[in-house]
Amino acid sequence: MTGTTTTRMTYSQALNDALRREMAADDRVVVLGEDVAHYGGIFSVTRGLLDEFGADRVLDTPISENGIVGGAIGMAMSGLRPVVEIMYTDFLCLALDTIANGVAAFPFAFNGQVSMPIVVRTQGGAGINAGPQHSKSLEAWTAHLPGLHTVMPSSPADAKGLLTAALRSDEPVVLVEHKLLYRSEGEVPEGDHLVPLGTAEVVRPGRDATVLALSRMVPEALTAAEQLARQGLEVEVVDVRSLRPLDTATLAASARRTGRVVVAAESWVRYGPSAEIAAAVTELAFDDLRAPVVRLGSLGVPYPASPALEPSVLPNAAAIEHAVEQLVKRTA
Amino acid sequence: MTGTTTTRMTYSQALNDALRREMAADDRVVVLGEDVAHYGGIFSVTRGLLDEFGADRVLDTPISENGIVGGAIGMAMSGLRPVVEIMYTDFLCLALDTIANGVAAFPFAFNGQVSMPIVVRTQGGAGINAGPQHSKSLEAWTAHLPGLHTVMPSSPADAKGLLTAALRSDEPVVLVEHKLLYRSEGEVPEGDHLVPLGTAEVVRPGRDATVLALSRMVPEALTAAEQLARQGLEVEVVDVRSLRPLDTATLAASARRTGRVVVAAESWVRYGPSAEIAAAVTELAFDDLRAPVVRLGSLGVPYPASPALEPSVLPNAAAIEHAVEQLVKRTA
Amino acid sequence: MTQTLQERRSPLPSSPDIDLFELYRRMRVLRRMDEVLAELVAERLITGPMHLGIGQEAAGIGATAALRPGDMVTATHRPHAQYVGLGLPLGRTFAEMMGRVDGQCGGRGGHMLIADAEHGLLAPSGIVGHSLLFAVGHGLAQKRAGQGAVTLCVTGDGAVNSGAFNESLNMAALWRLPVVVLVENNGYGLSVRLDRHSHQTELYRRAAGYGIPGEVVDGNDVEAVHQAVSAAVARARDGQGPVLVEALTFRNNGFSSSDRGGYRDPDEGAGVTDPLELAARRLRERGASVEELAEIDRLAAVEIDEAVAFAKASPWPDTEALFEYAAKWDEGARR
Amino acid sequence: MTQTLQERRSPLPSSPDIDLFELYRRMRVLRRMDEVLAELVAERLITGPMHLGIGQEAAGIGATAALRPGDMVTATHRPHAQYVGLGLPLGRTFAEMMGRVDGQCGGRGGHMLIADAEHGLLAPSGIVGHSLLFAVGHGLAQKRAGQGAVTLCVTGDGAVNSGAFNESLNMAALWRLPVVVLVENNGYGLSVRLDRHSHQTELYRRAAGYGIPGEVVDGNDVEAVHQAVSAAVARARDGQGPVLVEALTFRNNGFSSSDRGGYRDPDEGAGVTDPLELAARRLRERGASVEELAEIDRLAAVEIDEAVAFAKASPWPDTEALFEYAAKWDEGARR
Ligand SMILES: Cc1ncc(C[n+]2csc(CCOP(=O)(O)OP(=O)(O)O)c2C)c(N)n1
Ligand SMILES: Cc1ncc(C[n+]2csc(CCOP(=O)(O)OP(=O)(O)O)c2C)c(N)n1
Ligand SMILES: [Mg+2]
Ligand SMILES: [Mg+2]
Repeated sequence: MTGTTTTRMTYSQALNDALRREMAADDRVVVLGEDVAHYGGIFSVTRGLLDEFGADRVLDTPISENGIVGGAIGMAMSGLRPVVEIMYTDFLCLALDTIANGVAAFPFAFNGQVSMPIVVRTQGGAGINAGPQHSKSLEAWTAHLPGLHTVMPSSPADAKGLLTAALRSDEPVVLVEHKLLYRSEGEVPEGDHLVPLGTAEVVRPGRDATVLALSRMVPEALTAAEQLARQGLEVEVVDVRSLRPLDTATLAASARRTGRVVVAAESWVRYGPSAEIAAAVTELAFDDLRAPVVRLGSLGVPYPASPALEPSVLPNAAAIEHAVEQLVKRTA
Repeated sequence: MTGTTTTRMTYSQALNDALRREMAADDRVVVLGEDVAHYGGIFSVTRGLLDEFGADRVLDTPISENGIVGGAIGMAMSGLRPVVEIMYTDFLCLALDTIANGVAAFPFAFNGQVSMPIVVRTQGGAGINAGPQHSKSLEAWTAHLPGLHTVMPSSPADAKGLLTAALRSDEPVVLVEHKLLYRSEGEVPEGDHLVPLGTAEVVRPGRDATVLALSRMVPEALTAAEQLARQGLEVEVVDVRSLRPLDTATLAASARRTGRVVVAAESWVRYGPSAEIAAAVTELAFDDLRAPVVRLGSLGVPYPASPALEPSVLPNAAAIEHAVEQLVKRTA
Repeated sequence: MTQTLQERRSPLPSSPDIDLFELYRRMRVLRRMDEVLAELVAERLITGPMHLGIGQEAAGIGATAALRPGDMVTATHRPHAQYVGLGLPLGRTFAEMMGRVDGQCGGRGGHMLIADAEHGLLAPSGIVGHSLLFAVGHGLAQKRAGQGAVTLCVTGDGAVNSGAFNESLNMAALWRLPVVVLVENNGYGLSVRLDRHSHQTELYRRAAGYGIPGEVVDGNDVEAVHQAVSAAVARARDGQGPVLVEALTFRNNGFSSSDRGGYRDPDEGAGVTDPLELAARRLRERGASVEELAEIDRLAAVEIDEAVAFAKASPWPDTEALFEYAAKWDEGARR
Repeated sequence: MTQTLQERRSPLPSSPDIDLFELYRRMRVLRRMDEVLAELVAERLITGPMHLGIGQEAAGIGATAALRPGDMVTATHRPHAQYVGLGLPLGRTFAEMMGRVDGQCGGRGGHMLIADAEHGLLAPSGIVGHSLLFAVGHGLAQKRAGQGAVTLCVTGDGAVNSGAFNESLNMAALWRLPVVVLVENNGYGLSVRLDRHSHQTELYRRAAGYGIPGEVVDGNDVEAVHQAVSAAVARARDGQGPVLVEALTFRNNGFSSSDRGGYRDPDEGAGVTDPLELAARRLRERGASVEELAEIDRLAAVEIDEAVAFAKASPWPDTEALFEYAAKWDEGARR
């Protein structure tokens, strides 16, 4: 990224930028979803696209999640490159049929006669008191499916870079955004900017412990790392970024270097993404680990709406800090 | 189980027995699903129930998976105890909305004003050349949801015992059957027979290595253990049986005893149930493990239909045997 | 042991006792509630998403007024009319919306998920389509119980295009369930205008495909809604199966508290009947005095003020209680 | 780079060239195919699930005959009529069903998942409802391309109750897509009789709810189906939007190869018209000789025998190739 001119923008704007650029470059790219056209998306990601590209490239759909993804399958088979917005990950539950039994399976099942250049953008996470039906993190589900990429950008630059890579990929991609990140700002490379699918990134180097973080937990981990640095602990923070393919080489290399690993993901712990990350890293770095990988995530209950309750179920910088401290203490 | 009279029956018959007994005991139990009434279920599990209990207790539904579970939610809130059959786990994808955003969430969300005494029976697994849309194992998905039990019986006795426990539970349960087990036979206790939800079982004791197995991999693991016994290796086989709650105490105790663990589950490995099992066991038994937990599962591709291809993506007794041998060699 | 609905349900004033005065009063309480909710959102005393129904009062209030004790209701992300129409204790309702311990769900559910077993509302839901699906289950239980109870299923124009609509209408018709489906057609599914989400914009016509009656009613006329739904309820109670009633109305506020606007014609609301004004005019024509109406308004304001005061005084819920009802049995919960 | 459909599609005989002789020939090939498939299942040369369509030939054959090159088809778990009607090379089709390397999908898909890009069939699907959903996407692409191509969407009576039906019909109508929905109403959704899964058993009436035309046709009369679908296709091609055509037919075999039976009245089939017999009778009335018909039958048998021979001679696929198209890019695949 060195040498590139950058602009400061929000995560939403960065996503919008990626969509606009790719739509301009390739007229097979078509955006569809609930409220994406006239309104511009409830998180403003598709704002302006209708005016710029017209009603046959940007479609407001009825409330028909399985139908939207199913429609995208038909479009993809007919040579288009659909980009679907599923407003909340919670509603992605309504489209898992077409995703699991269609999108992920068809290139394989039809032996390459069809490709599925489909991007499903969705948005998850808690933190706005939206309650149990609008706060979940379910990325472990799509990441379980062979034939599908699942990626989660944590910064505006990665939002642009991963979405661009997804839009150019001939394989299907689920891109999971986080509702609390849309307004976060950062420097974003102008022009072409790709983050290859399947790559993790060391966002802060360190030698004493590794935090493998996902999505919104990346900034939380960086905050924790700064605090811990004051105590003289140098924590390496790795943005896992791609759940599938999982960049086990980068994750395990860090684990081997530090011997101490905390996985921080907002999702529920049991059968969540952190289970796979912990298991995969342990497989590769077992001999260098001084203690079992520690997993941090949401408490195992549905997300409560009350502002008095919600924060207490979520992981955060303080929890990460505490976990690293404990781990270092245990293995001193 | 000692002292109880048993009868030899198939897994299907054992499930049928559990349903019949509970329906006779409690007239709030209502069975619904596609082809469950007049036909008796495509795997014969609900055979005879319509004649015995009548059309208002046993309902053939239209092809409306989300609607069936959604209907069950309404029934449960109105005081009934619905038992839903979702014909294939692959079609459970169509009902994950009502499961994740309803069944699992509501007792919590409504603070105990509603309970969800719902049993969702479904059936997964490969082995009959049914191809990518009728062969998946997706139990990791429901097991990720707080508020829900997910269990997988591996024998006729457990099929009866776990289904009976599920039917008597006031919390919702997903019970995942395996298509290749329906015709397997075994001794099943007559009369009342409960296997408590949340308990694993050591089905063969051993000291050299532990195989933590799920569903159809339990008989495969037992076969492997017999082979390995000839080489003088005593393998402990634990039937995990309950994915949520996960009986970590039993699993970790075995891991601590043997120091070597293989997890055998038919599902895909990445983000599959074996990731959680490996991570949870490692957390508790790290100091006693001589090597990282080994995970066996299906190759990471959709299930191919061809009889020439399907077996090569599936784990089996030979693969388990080989994995244990390698593990023992590595840690000798 | 799960209680049956009949055991849990406390009485509501039944249909014959409800005149236009009472309907007007309920609408006034509802309007006042929504106005105050908008303020509480602005003050950040309510922080989650919030969907008001200003302008839509007649549909929800007219419909619930057709019910009697023992009946059931299913509702959506815009459920306040049902909360008021069923007589929920509004202090607890505000407390729930504010996330307080005295809320019906202890603050867990928020404004879209207020169950109140005492009042026949067990699960409104923020997922589009759920109200339709749950109604099928209630209807099955009611039919089986054979006591003439019915379910009022409230849904929106946008929800008519969900898979759930087809699945539910077909099952309700097939099993002749005592379900009345009220489609509150406010002309938008979130930002998407009716004619941009449905080609056949006369939504009551969907009923014929299932072989059940479909009707359309002026959804801003509370008496018209009350009558149409009462007739449908009577039919359902009588074992003749479901009816779909489409109530044409107008949403006079943003879709939700986070609506950025910009997708509606600013003049769209011009000339639309306000359901409260219509009812007030009619009451005046029938002889009510200005003072009588003003007194209703005043009492509504008092009721809401008291409810808000109750809610504000309610403590925050205790995080230890979080493990009730989802996780006590689950060793994995505390991690 | 993804090819567009137009680039990939090889020509089909177009509608005007198809007379009753040709329709009869196709039905005969299809019948023979299904009869032989039943034998291959019995011999365990085909091992996966198998859904035959004996008795239903007229609907599928009549409908595909209304298409021209460049059109698209979506199909279900019972797709053989589309395979034959679109002219797929049947040797490869049998090979696919037998899991051999020369199958269109190298044995991966099996009988429900045979894509044949050359012939306008990209994804039949074994999931009820998928054919409806995919048709919306094809239709959108066709409308955008503006070349008058249409999509024939085949579905069953049971599928009419899926969520997908509502979502698809609404979108197709809303966007005026060039989609013709053919409901093959064989009176059963698996074991569930039509009147046990739908209250309104006249399924074409569902169309009105979406503001599109709905028609019913004798699904055992191949000419009637051909005419009705041709008219619907012409209308769709002309930009006038979707049509629903219900074809009444009868499934004269088990639901699938694992059907245990017992849910149908044994006499149910008595008096049902066999589509091949009807067509043969008509051809005779129009002057065809017994010998001409026998020759068609003979050639059909030869064609199928050759196809089976091809398939039997085809090797098994190589397991190393498994990593193509799903997993080459995924390091997690090999574990
Ligand atoms: C399955 C699902 N999809 C999308 C949403 C987001 N959403 C909430 S309300 C709404 C619009 C609903 O429209 P309508 O049924 O007309 O109700 P209205 O808001 O107009 O009262 C949408 C899209 C949701 N909650 N659930
Ligand atoms: C979503 C889904 N649910 C259930 C099934 C199992 N299933 C396959 S075909 C079928 C019946 C379909 O009936 P219909 O649409 O009438 O087609 P027919 O078999 O009669 O041709 C069922 C229930 C499935 N494949 N997909
Ligand atoms: Mg609306
Ligand atoms: Mg049928």
